[in-house]
Amino acid sequence: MKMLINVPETVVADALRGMAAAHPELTVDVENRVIVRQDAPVAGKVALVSGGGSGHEPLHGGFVGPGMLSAACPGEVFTSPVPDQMVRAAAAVDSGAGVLFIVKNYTGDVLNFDMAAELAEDEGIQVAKVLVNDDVAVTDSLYTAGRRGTGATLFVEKIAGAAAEEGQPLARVEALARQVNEGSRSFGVALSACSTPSKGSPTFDLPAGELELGVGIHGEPGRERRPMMTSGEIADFAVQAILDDLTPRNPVVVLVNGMGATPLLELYGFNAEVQRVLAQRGVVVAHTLVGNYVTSLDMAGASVTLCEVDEELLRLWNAPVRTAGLRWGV
Amino acid sequence: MKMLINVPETVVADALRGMAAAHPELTVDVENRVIVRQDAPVAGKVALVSGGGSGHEPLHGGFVGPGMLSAACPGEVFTSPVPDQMVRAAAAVDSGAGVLFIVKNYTGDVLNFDMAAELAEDEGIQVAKVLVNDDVAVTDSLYTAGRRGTGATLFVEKIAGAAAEEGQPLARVEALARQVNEGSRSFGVALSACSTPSKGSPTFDLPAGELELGVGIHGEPGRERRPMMTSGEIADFAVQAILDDLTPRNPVVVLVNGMGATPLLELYGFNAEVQRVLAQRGVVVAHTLVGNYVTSLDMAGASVTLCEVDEELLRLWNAPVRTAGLRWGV
Amino acid sequence: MLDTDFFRRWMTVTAASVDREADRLTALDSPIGDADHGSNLRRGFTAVTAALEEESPETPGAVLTLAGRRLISTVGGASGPLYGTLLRRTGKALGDAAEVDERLFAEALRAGVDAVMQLGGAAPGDKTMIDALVPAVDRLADGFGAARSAAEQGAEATTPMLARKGRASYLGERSIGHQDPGATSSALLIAALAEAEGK
Amino acid sequence: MLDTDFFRRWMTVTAASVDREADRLTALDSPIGDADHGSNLRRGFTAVTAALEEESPETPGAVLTLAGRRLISTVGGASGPLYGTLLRRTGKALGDAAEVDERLFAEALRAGVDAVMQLGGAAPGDKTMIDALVPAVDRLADGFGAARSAAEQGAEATTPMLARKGRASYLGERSIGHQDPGATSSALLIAALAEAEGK
Ligand SMILES: Nc1ncnc2c1ncn2[C@@H]1O[C@H](COP(=O)(O)OP(=O)(O)O)[C@@H](O)[C@H]1O
Ligand SMILES: Nc1ncnc2c1ncn2[C@@H]1O[C@H](COP(=O)(O)OP(=O)(O)O)[C@@H](O)[C@H]1O
Ligand SMILES: [Mg+2]
Ligand SMILES: [Mg+2]
Ligand SMILES: [Mg+2]
Ligand SMILES: [Mg+2]
Repeated sequence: MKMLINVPETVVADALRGMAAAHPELTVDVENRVIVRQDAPVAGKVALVSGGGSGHEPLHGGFVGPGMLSAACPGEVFTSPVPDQMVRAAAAVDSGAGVLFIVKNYTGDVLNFDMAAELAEDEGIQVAKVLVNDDVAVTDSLYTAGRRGTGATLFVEKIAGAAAEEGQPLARVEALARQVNEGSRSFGVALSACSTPSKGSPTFDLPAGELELGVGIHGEPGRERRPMMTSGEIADFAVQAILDDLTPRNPVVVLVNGMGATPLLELYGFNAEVQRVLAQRGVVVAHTLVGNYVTSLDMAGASVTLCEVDEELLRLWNAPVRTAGLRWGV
Repeated sequence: MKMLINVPETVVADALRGMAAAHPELTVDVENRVIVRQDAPVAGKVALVSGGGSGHEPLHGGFVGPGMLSAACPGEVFTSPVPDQMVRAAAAVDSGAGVLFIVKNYTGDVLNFDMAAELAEDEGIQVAKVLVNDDVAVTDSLYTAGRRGTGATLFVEKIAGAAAEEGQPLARVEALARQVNEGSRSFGVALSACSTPSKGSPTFDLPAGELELGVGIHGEPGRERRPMMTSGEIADFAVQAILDDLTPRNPVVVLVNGMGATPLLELYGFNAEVQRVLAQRGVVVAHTLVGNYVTSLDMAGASVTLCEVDEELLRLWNAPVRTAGLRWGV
Repeated sequence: MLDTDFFRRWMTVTAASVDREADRLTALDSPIGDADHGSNLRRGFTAVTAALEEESPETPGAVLTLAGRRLISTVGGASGPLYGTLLRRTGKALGDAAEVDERLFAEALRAGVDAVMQLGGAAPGDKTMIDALVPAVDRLADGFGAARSAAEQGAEATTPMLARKGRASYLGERSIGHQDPGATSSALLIAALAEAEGK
Repeated sequence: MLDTDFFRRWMTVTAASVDREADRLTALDSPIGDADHGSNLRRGFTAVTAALEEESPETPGAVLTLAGRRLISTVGGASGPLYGTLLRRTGKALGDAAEVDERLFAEALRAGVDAVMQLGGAAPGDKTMIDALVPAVDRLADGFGAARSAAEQGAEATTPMLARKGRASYLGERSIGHQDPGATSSALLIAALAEAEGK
């Protein structure tokens, strides 16, 4: 696979330099790999820190800014960041009101954020953690690492970010984040595998004419391979998988998310099918977001996330946000 | 190539249905293929209409809204829309203050918009046209169809859109649009070809280890093929090609644009290299935009556009815009 | 004499052969274009056939102007306005006679081709549909078979040409060695004359 | 007795073999993981070697705690905290003696492996690095050569296992038939003991 890079070793640092140039409203520490909103720490405000492997852009760095994250820690491609980054980020953004770590449920992310939380507390920072685990493709049981964190991360970061921006206290922000995660489910499909810079070739083989159902966002293969399906069939399958696990009593916010290489034209067409299925199933849609938000490098494919929202969550969802990747109301 | 579609014939209609569902702030006429901002016509305001083949999303439909386009006409994939769509759009948005057609310089777009302008004038609508032709990869001579319209389209739509939103008259909006085009240049590279739904396979062969320099946005091959280059070398080449043709006396706004399948991580890294070259060449950068704005389906690659801005253009560039694809200040 | 029915057949035969050859036309439009010529014309001529069914135009001129208008309204791209103009102007030149003789048709078609050259600015040798249409019109006096051979040879002759119009012109020297898709579809249009006559 | 130099050599030999085998480790991490295990460990052990040069720790325990801390600070992913904890806890268990005998080392390494099991929650049979580390520790009393064989066999034995921890667990049944990358790198780490001893 050809890539628009210099050498694999500098991919993350190069991207951070480019981000710094494009976003003067962010403080980008290229050496220590921390992206911080420029006005941090904001007095009296709970701070939100997230992070994870690179390759999912705009997640997380693109969601740093007023109304969303206070800081993000990008790891190497598909590799969770190290505790040092998280501690540094927490120290940079804590105003004394405490820090919420938003952690996608992968062994590496969990272990590193756990270590960071201990270290940050040693430095006198109050830390709460919320684990995002929305991917219904993975059976959540004793026999797996548990459901992966994927599209719901955007909802947790947005809604908890809005609550923090309003000045709500750490316990409340944490509870809201947990509520968002509990009401969110995702399912993803891949039409092609992605290639990481260090491997340089697709992470798995996907023969012509087949698709992977239930893929994650790290180039992992899914749970099942099937002959290629139409966009309508994929929507049926994905929404069904989600509704097997979640019975929304409230309206939902829908995220139709591109994995990276699927054209927006196709994503919008896929959204039409997702909306059809939701209408057939009687699910009320409060808002829909279509685009590349939680990506997997150059993977072709898409994921659907439903996030059930009560009035409070919907209000926070609609609250102003000003980041590189998500922006409204300001 | 696998695609997330139903059948090639309905790709554009499906996408419009999906767009309508995601964007209640737009009026999407799926049957007649016109996307209109909901509050159109806005009394006293000059209206902006653009359009072109589909497959370049978010261009143009994603740029409809306050501060940018009044309406967009999506054609079939890579096929200019038909005059009927443009006339319908013009009629829907004209407040009596006149309509500016923003036309990318391709034979099909030019011919169809020309016909539409005649028909709209027959209906009593005052129409002005501006041709976008910023692609320095094509020699602008008697012996070609002239330079293609690519990334500069975003600048023309944004800046002319801001002027129209302020209530400036048609002649002034048109003059500004022309000024933006004249001060803009682009250069694109492809690391892979794209596949159109109707063909279903890559539009040209690009062997492993080679890249196309000077590609357009319709899956056309470029002017030159070379052994694969690093992101730094590509930035050197692209910026050089642009500065051979444009000697900016004022600051520039930079667009580092993804062709569709290139991860944002790589685009940011490429931006770092573009900024390096600009700094070396003494070009002052007023603002930088990095992302997928003028795409070519699932092509991997990127383009660079420089748009020279005086104080007035920069003010209009920074003015509020609220569209699906570009949004700030509101 | 050519009657209204002949012109209808010309259109339906063209529609059938465009449909049959759509993939080849799109394939020709890949190396030097944007891979849509076949699907463009298929969409257009399908609409033409439907419109002829629905509206039942009653003169040769009305058949062609309707077909031209439909192409303009449904094809888009470069070929929509160009082929649309070709048929519309040819139809207009036929006036409202119920039947036209071959000479009048040849003159009308030349007027149509001239309109295409004016609209698109292409001259023979620029590697466009003009390179099939002009030789065809030049040989029309010798019958539809002669025109067909001329169009086919004209289309083939575009292969070594360097494109100066349309998308292929962006390729410069690299456009050489590929047959022009529009010239190829023009040869189908002209070939359909002979086939419509035989029916 | 094993002196400070031995533990330095253990780390530099591991660094060299991780560097040599990085592509293989990444390749093993592709079908059942995310294709980064080789580059993760290469980054980590390169940093370990540099830190040992810079800081010159003076006891076996100090060598391993420094190495563990560096892994935690530079690797990330699952393997960073796990290998980091392995070496840090082993180092801590060694105390600040200037030399340690093989029995003390075996006990310390067991403490390290236990810490890894506690941190990651994996047990033998879950298809992780534990499946190479536990057999190695069990055989350490018989010498580094025996431990090495046990680790290598343990790594190979992961192939038919169904993964229950880490990324590979997402694959369910499809994780069967692939050797675990972390168990493979653990075998390299244990093999480096024998090599460091020989030097
Ligand atoms: N200026 C022109 N004059 C005459 N014919 C042209 C001109 N430009 C393009 N063509 C013809 O149109 C054909 C391409 O048609 P099509 O693929 O449908 O449109 P597009 O180029 O917009 O995708 C070319 O092969 C050529 O024969
Ligand atoms: N919970 C766990 N306990 C022990 N080892 C684990 C655990 N989870 C993963 N591993 C080991 O880590 C290896 C993967 O390491 P690496 O690829 O560097 O991290 P990541 O999975 O975060 O990409 C696996 O092959 C496995 O041996
Ligand atoms: Mg990883
Ligand atoms: Mg076209
Ligand atoms: Mg074409
Ligand atoms: Mg891994």
